[in-house]
Amino acid sequence: MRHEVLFSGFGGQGVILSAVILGRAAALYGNKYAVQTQVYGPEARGGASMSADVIDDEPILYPKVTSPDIYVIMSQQGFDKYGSDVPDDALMLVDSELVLSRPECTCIEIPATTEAKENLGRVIVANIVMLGALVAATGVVSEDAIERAVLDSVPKGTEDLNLRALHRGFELGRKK
Amino acid sequence: MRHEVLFSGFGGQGVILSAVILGRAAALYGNKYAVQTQVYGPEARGGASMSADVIDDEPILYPKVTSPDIYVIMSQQGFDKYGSDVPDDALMLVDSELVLSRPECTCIEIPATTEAKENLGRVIVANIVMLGALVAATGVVSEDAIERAVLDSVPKGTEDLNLRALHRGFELGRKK
Amino acid sequence: MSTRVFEKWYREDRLPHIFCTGCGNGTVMNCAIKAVDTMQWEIDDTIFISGIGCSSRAPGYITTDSLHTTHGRALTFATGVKMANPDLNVVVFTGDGDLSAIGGNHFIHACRRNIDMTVICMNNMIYGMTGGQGSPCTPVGKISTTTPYGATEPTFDLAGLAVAAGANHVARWTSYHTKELTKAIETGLSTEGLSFIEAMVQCPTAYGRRNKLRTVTDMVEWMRTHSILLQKARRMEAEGKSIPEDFFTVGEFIHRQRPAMGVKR
Amino acid sequence: MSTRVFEKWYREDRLPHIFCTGCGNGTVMNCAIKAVDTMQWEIDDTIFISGIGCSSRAPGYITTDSLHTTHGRALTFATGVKMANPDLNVVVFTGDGDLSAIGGNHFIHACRRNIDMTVICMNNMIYGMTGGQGSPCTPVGKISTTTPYGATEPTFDLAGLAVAAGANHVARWTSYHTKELTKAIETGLSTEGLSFIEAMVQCPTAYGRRNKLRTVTDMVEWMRTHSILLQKARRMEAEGKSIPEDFFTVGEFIHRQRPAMGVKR
Amino acid sequence: MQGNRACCEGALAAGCNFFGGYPITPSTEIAELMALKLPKTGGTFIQMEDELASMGSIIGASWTGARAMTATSGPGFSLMMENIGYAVMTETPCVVVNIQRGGPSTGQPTMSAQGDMMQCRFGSHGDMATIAVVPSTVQEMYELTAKAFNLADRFRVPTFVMSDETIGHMREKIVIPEKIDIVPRKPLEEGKLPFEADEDGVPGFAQFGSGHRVHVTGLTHDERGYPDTTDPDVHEKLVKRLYNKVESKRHEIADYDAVNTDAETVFITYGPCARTVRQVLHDHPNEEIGHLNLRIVWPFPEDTMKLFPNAKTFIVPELNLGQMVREVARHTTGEKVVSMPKIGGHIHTPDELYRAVEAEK
Amino acid sequence: MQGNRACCEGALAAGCNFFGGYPITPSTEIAELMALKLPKTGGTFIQMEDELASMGSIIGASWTGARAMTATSGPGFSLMMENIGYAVMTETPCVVVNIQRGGPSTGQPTMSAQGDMMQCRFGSHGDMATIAVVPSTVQEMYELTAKAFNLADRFRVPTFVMSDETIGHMREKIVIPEKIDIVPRKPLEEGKLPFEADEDGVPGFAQFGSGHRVHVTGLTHDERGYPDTTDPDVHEKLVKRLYNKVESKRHEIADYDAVNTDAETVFITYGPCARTVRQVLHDHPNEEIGHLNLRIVWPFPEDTMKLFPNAKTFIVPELNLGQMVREVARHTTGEKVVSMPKIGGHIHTPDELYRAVEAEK
Amino acid sequence: MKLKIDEQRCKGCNLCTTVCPYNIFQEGRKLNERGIIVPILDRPQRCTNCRLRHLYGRQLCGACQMICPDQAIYWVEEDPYSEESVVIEF
Amino acid sequence: MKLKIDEQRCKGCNLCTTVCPYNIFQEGRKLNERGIIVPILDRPQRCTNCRLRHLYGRQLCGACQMICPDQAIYWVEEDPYSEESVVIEF
Ligand SMILES: Cc1ncc(C[n+]2csc(CCOP(=O)(O)OP(=O)(O)O)c2C)c(N)n1
Ligand SMILES: Cc1ncc(C[n+]2csc(CCOP(=O)(O)OP(=O)(O)O)c2C)c(N)n1
Ligand code: SF4
Ligand code: SF4
Ligand code: SF4
Ligand code: SF4
Ligand code: SF4
Ligand code: SF4
Ligand SMILES: [Mg+2]
Ligand SMILES: [Mg+2]
Repeated sequence: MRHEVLFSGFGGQGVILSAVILGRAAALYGNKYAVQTQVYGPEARGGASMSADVIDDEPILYPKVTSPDIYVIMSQQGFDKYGSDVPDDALMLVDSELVLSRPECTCIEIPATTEAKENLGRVIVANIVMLGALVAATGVVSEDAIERAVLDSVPKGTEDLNLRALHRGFELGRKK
Repeated sequence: MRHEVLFSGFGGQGVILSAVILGRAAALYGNKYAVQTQVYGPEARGGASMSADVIDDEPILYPKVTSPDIYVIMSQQGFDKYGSDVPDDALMLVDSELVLSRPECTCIEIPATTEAKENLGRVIVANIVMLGALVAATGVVSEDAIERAVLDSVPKGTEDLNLRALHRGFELGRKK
Repeated sequence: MSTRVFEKWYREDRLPHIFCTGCGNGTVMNCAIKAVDTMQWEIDDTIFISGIGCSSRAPGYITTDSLHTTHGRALTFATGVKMANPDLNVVVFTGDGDLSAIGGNHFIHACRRNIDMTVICMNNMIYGMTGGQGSPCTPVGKISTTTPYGATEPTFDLAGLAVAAGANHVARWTSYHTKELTKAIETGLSTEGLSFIEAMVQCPTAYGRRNKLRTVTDMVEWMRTHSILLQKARRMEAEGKSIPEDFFTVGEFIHRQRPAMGVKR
Repeated sequence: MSTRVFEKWYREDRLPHIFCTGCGNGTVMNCAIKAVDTMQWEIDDTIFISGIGCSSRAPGYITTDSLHTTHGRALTFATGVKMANPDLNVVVFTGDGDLSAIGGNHFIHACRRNIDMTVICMNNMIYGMTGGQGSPCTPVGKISTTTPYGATEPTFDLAGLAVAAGANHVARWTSYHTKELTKAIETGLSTEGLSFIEAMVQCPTAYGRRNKLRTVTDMVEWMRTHSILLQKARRMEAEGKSIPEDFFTVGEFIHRQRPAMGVKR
Repeated sequence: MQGNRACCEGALAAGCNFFGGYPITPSTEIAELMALKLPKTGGTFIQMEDELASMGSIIGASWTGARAMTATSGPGFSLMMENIGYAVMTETPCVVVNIQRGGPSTGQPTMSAQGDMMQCRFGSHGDMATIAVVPSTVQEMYELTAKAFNLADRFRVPTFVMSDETIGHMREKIVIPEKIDIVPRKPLEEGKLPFEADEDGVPGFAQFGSGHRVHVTGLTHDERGYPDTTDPDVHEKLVKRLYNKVESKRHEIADYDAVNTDAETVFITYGPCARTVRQVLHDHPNEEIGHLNLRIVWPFPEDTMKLFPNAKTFIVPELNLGQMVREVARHTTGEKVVSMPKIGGHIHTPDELYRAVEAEK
Repeated sequence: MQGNRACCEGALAAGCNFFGGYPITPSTEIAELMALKLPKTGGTFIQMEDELASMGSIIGASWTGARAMTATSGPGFSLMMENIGYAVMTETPCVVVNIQRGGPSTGQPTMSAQGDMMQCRFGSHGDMATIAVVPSTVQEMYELTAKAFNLADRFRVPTFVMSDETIGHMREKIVIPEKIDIVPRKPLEEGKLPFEADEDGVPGFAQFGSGHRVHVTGLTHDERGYPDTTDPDVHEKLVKRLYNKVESKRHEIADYDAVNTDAETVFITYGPCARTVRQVLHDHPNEEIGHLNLRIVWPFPEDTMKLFPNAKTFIVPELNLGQMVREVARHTTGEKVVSMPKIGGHIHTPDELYRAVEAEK
Repeated sequence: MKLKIDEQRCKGCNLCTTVCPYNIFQEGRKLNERGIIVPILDRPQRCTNCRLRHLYGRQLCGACQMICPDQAIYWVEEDPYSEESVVIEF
Repeated sequence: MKLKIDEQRCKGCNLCTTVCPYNIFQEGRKLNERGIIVPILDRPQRCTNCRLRHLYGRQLCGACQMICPDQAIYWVEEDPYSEESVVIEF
């Protein structure tokens, strides 16, 4: 089955990395095909950036998302740009503190940034928390796969922090 | 009638200027049409350069020379390149000292360089001597026209020298 | 009535600008605007020109006519503007990459011609806009994405180059030294001929992050503590002492009256 | 058996070259060839590279592998050659226009990187090949086809620029000073890093003719009488005397050991 | 008068008051004459450090309101490509003269060619449309250069004079018109945004120093001139407008001669080759040989070919390996298209072309 | 693996040992990876001062025998044009990667486009022929980059990898072949002149430092490599050879997929648009829709269109205002040619393309 | 005079906190809806500018304003009847 | 040793005439077929190189050869039985 996952947030939140990790999990550890793409502006920080994965059991022809079934929204600007006319049957995870609006579709609120800052000590891992929640809530890849992909992708020395963030994400995602 | 005049010599002899002056004489003072063109290499001195005038009573369409009826050759290299297969009915003026070969067609020998150096004191006006001889020998433009064109074209302060060269050319040309 | 920084010089409708949190470029803009304002230049007679880079985005936030050109070529456009209409005041914003990598030739020629304008280079020792590649000003040993093992190429001394090439006024300060920088720009604006102001700035995103200057304040602090007054450096040199490796000099390098081009009629 | 000048280094089948009567470029070639020969460099390990201009035609007359490139870009090709194979000896011939007008950026960057090669600039203060337009080295007041009323733009001091940009060895002589020039090139060849040798040359056709130096000998004589030894100039400066306007300094400007790139392995 | 001189005189007659250039054979006489003349007319001549700088300088000058021009040849033209694209994107009027010589690369600096015709259209990255005039006589060099300034100002695009060594260095008599029409650029109207186009697709010009406070950028921008580089609609709207403001007017812009429109064999020319064809027509007055000579080749006026309803064969002689013939081939529907390439520095002789006609009989 | 990374890996697998570059979005990752990898494999990475210098450096390196490459995007590509012409004239093998972004000018630095396709062919002055490969998947980015090196060496021309932001920044899994064929350049044979071509039109390579004592110049030159800039025959012989050594081999060089060759409606694509068409074919398996995808677009393999004998309509979707469609139009004889331009940064959706098919029914 | 930080512009770099001689700017704690932690003001009445601007009729100190890279720091005339003397603008 | 000027190369600049300490080179008078006036040699036996080269086994003086921009000046071994000691090569 073709899944289209769209991530959006402001530059610096790591939404591109999220999609890269998810794609990696699917392609290398999930026995699926995955294509990761993005749209980003010139801003290194700030501005709305978007990143997406197409995940499928068959080889992927058209590589871009057309109608995502899963949204991960980490900023209000991101919501305004990508999240405002989501189809009813989609699923959206939002960073509950940074996104004020809520969509028509099923919505899972994850206080990822607060969690990252207050319980994990580094805002920077908010995206990993979201990723954990996403996987737990949707099963689009297995928890094991995402764990291995996270470990592949994060800087040496931060594995522990990121794993903790991911697991915290699993918990938050499962709860919902 | 269409006349095609071809000048050749080594760079620095002023063969391009010769053609410019002749063209000017025809177009501005001779009530004719004239087009002047050239072929020259990268060398500021040395190397064979070529310059030509098409002179006609009608407007000139094709601007290049195809079969010149008049040749003015001022170097052996120039002869080798442009003067070796001249049609029989053409006329050629050669600088008698610098060109060793002679063509099949009518040939007028003008010791222009020697003349310029020895009697006029400046090698540089050899081309003007040739120009005078050319006009005197062929009447392709009037002596008056060429005189005015020479005066237009030479640096201030050298008018006298150039006129003397031209007149010497007339004499040398008429003799033949 | 509120008092923003020289409000009338900023395009309110474009702020906040795209610079990262704590990027020194914004501070340098403040200093330049303050200097221009002090000169009592008119908005409508003043042109800001830039190339491409983070730093080169600055003119887009200023109310005057402005020209955001191609990478490295700002000074050629500026030369056209100023030579075609010397009555306009011309200020150029540029980055170390824009000015000294791709734009190096125009830099030395503008200095040589000594065209009457002020060139402000925001030197963050890196290519910021493209995400942190080494520039001709990246210090030896520092990490960038194209010098993953530490930079090895010798670097340019931009101020020194400007002096050798012929600029009439050359100074270097940092975004920490707002007062001195403002003053140096002001002197530049009032000098006939080309004035070159090198403003060292922090780039936390593309430079600091990779070079153990994690926070904005770390980088500013580094600039504060590693800059050494030109006079002092010269004194040290005279005394045969060498200036420590990663220190840089600040101050006025030259102020002279060589013949200039494009001076107001 | 005849003794031509270092016969084996010249392509007999291409001589005479296209330089005008009395052009100084031919003399500079002799000096360079003599220096290379003295170094006992092998023809097959030595590469001559140039841009576009009369001066840049020089490599075409030399027996080694040679690269006659695009206008101003010789140093970029040379950088590629030397960085790809540091075992080759690289010598660049260039002109004042090629090096300092269109090629100025590559000039300062090659000096900055201090790439291990020798750059010989035949400075005739004019664009010779294109018939005598002003160059960044045409002295103020002199006539060229694009400065018909006398040049007004301030000029470059090429040697000074090379020093500021970082070259390890910088010297200036003229085509009159064949011995000194040869020696300076030799020192250049044996210096690690970039050596820049500025050779002032007469261009009777495009420069002399328009600037009251009618004959070849006039121009050579002018160079002989208007060059002033660097040491003397410095002494004069120290004594507060100024160097007369149309004099230029000759000698060795710098010789140092900054880190270099592309040095033989 | 020499072709290159006629180019200068035409430019000056059209009010050119800024020249930024760099010498290169065979265009150099243009810079040299400008250096002589502009200071006398209060204009500015500046010899820049290279062609990238020349192009930059004329764009800068143009924004101050100057009628600005540069002149170059192949290698220099290649170096101008980035800034030409910038002029297109920022709608900066300017005139670029290319006196073509033999390429590729340094090639044949003193010989004639038309090898840069496609480059003139496609040499800069991205999609764009510009205007190119091509003179076939010294007289036309004068007139078309002047016209180039008007076209550049009217459409706010860089406009090219794509001549060649043959015409540039040819000398022939010209008649200087008493007066050249100068059509100045349309100023920005009060209340309009600086990049808000009027009906003709062209916005009014917000000259620097006149209070419009315009921001000019080569980035994709909205009507205010502000960058917006990720919105596809903004980009599409802008780039399509820039393209269509020229391309949609191609037949209005067109400038050509069509002779013997009933002919079956038709020459299509631009530049010096026109003269050879005229000679052929002159020498063979009884034969029906058609001739379409284009004085403006870009935008390519494809409909002009329809002026020859009986055409069976189009013969396209060019001083290159076949460039504009590609456009002819693209737009023909069944007619035979014969490319007559010629390189090396000389133009075709009348004989060569006449033989081509005979071959079609 | 990211597309840009696949480009590096392909290059390294093909023996690339010199990279001279200058950063520019969206190609920068290529330089960054080369900076990381080349020093470890004994190769040379150098970040040059600009793109003119990058191009110069790889040509210089190539003459020492290196497999040399640079990578850039539109604005930088424009700056390389002069030296690209030099590489053509001097027959210097090298690989130039252009990860295209939205133009003209600075345009949309982070968005995808294919606006430089014609520039790649016509961007330098004078007549010339070069080779361009275009990947549509990350896998092809790897394979075609490697292939580009072989083509460059075999034909001694600059060879372009004309990719775009979409493929450059896309990540997907690739299968790294066990071994990449490396076809080295043919060395100059004893007794032959350095620019004396063999039967295939390509001369043996006189590598610097190996005793051939070759003079290399961008001027028109004879077989010895000596300049001869006024003889038309020397020029014609040289430039025609340089052109024909590539153009005459266009069908041998061609690399493409032709699917559903009986179809009446046929898509012609290159690069990412191929994927959209494949999706359309996948989603509408019962309809006869043809698809010709070109992996090598220059020289343009015009005969490949003949593989679709029933074709009534060719539809050409491109991320530009219609560039390669010009080539298609030039070579069709009666078939309808539909251009489907798209600019702004996104690729066509399958829907858009399917609608185009339906419109042809 | 009231010292203000424009929350729409401030990016939370905390340069102001390093330059104010009175430490009026303090690192903030709460993310705003733009995801930014704006500094908070500690007794801004102490600011030289707030206190003395009217007296001297010109900008005083202003170090924070000059260094603020985001043009986020400014002053407004105080409403004479306002109770609060410092406002953070939302 | 015999001093020679290669007429196929010499362009007649007369730089040799200015540098030779013995004034061995003299301005020529006659145009050759290339249109060039080649200098003539005045008692070239006096040349340091001609006289002493064999003695010291290396190039002596050579100023004319170094400055000659056209690589036209050279020496040949003298034919022991030759009568003329200087030849102008045509
Ligand atoms: C011709 C060209 N080459 C490369 C680029 C890509 N580019 C954009 S900005 C930049 C570097 C800017 O560095 P700098 O001038 O130091 O500015 P900063 O972003 O650091 O302020 C580069 C390489 C470009 N836009 N154009
Ligand atoms: C891109 C480009 N621009 C311009 C030219 C024309 N051109 C050829 S040589 C030259 C000047 C050479 O001057 P210089 O380097 O001083 O050499 P000289 O001839 O004086 O020795 C110029 C402008 C060119 N070949 N290429
Ligand atoms: S990348 Fe660096 S220079 Fe660019 S805006 Fe961010 S901090 Fe400033
Ligand atoms: S023009 Fe000048 S530099 Fe060129 S060859 Fe002649 S004398 Fe030498
Ligand atoms: S300096 Fe400005 S942007 Fe930075 S925290 Fe203070 S108010 Fe905010
Ligand atoms: S103006 Fe000075 S005293 Fe007042 S808040 Fe700013 S830094 Fe502090
Ligand atoms: S070598 Fe010396 S002495 Fe002999 S001819 Fe030459 S300059 Fe005169
Ligand atoms: S120096 Fe050489 S070229 Fe000049 S006159 Fe003497 S021999 Fe001839
Ligand atoms: Mg920078
Ligand atoms: Mg010169």
